[in-house]
Amino acid sequence: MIDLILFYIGVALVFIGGVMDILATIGFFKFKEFYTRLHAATIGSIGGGLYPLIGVVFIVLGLDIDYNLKLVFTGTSIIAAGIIALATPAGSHILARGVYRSREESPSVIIDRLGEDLERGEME
Amino acid sequence: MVSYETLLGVLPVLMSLFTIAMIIYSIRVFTSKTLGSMVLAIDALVVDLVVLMVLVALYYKSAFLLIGVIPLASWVFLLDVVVARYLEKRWSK
Amino acid sequence: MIEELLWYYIGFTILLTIGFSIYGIAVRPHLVKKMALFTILGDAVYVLLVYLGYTLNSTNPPVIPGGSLENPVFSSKTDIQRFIGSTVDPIPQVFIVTAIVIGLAVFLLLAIVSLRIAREYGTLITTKIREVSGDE
Amino acid sequence: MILLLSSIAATLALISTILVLYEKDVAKAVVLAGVESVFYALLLQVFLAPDLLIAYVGIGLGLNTVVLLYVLTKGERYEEA
Repeated sequence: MIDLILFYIGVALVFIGGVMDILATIGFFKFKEFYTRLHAATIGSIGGGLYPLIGVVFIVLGLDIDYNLKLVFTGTSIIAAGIIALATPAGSHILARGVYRSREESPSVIIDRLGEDLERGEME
Repeated sequence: MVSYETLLGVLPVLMSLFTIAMIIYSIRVFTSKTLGSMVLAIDALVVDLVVLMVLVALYYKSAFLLIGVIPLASWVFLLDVVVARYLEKRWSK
Repeated sequence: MIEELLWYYIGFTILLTIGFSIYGIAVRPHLVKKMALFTILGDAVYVLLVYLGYTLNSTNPPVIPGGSLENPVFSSKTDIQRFIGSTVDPIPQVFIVTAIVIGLAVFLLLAIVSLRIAREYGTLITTKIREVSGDE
Repeated sequence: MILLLSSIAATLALISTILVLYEKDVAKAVVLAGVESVFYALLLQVFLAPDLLIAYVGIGLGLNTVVLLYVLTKGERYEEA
């Protein structure tokens, strides 16, 4: 009984992750600028990567396969989920900083105080 | 214990969801104007492919196929750092 | 039927990738682009060889599943036959592990030569190098 | 099902190769070569070659992108026609 509940919780988590992934792709096409696309990238990486990997853990725990196989799938999924949850937001911030400082794209804001400071050479 | 055939009935639906997301992300990567938005779309694409690779390993029921998941997940961070350093070095020159 | 069509389609696509990358190495003037297309050519050749070793109803990687010396996995001849019938051909994979490492060595040699060229002439585009060096 | 997935991956790899060929910005071309390698990694996994996958992800993805972008900092970014 508990196996059946675990299995369907896992399937529901993976399904929700896939739906959020498709929503994130729609967001990538709706937003026209780099700095607003960062929001859609968060949905695509956390909602589309972290939730399904946790869901795979639940699916494997309820499934009728070998014990060692269960152990390997659980450990790899948890480690990959941890790497995604830690590394993807940090990578997005590093990328946004690099793109802003290199003037690859200018943000569509009214007053850009950080840009003025960078022009005067105060913040290095 | 839930049998393996139950999973085989559910798995095509899940894999098709992630495959559709992979196609649309790829179109976004191929049609992006600047380098920054292309790398941002590649991040989401590779995270999507990691989940797809775990599902393929679950379909084949083999633990050896999981070996590429963790390096691929950390390659995302490496690509971000390398591209950001490249852009900043160009500006300071 | 549909599986065989998809199977031939994959092979045709990989062959087309090899053709485009050879054309790009010959035509494009930038040295970094030549190197990127060279890596793509190597990757396509690896995938083509692995594709030739795959059979349509195989479900196992070529690894013997578990067992020990006292309790071997294969106790009879039919077990061995069933294992061979459900696995892929391991020989191309063994070759390509060596080929990947040799490709890495060739790629690093090309990168170092390109760095020397950039330091000597100040550019990475072959037509400009011909203008700078002076010999037509 | 699994063959449909691999044919889609092979098609996307072909499209990214053509885009590498006709791209004027060489930094974008280097990153697109990385995308092509990611699709080939998925194809290697579908074709049941895990020992190649670990060597390929380490060398073909990680090292190639880093070395190509390092070489690109010494020269021009844009390639005229």
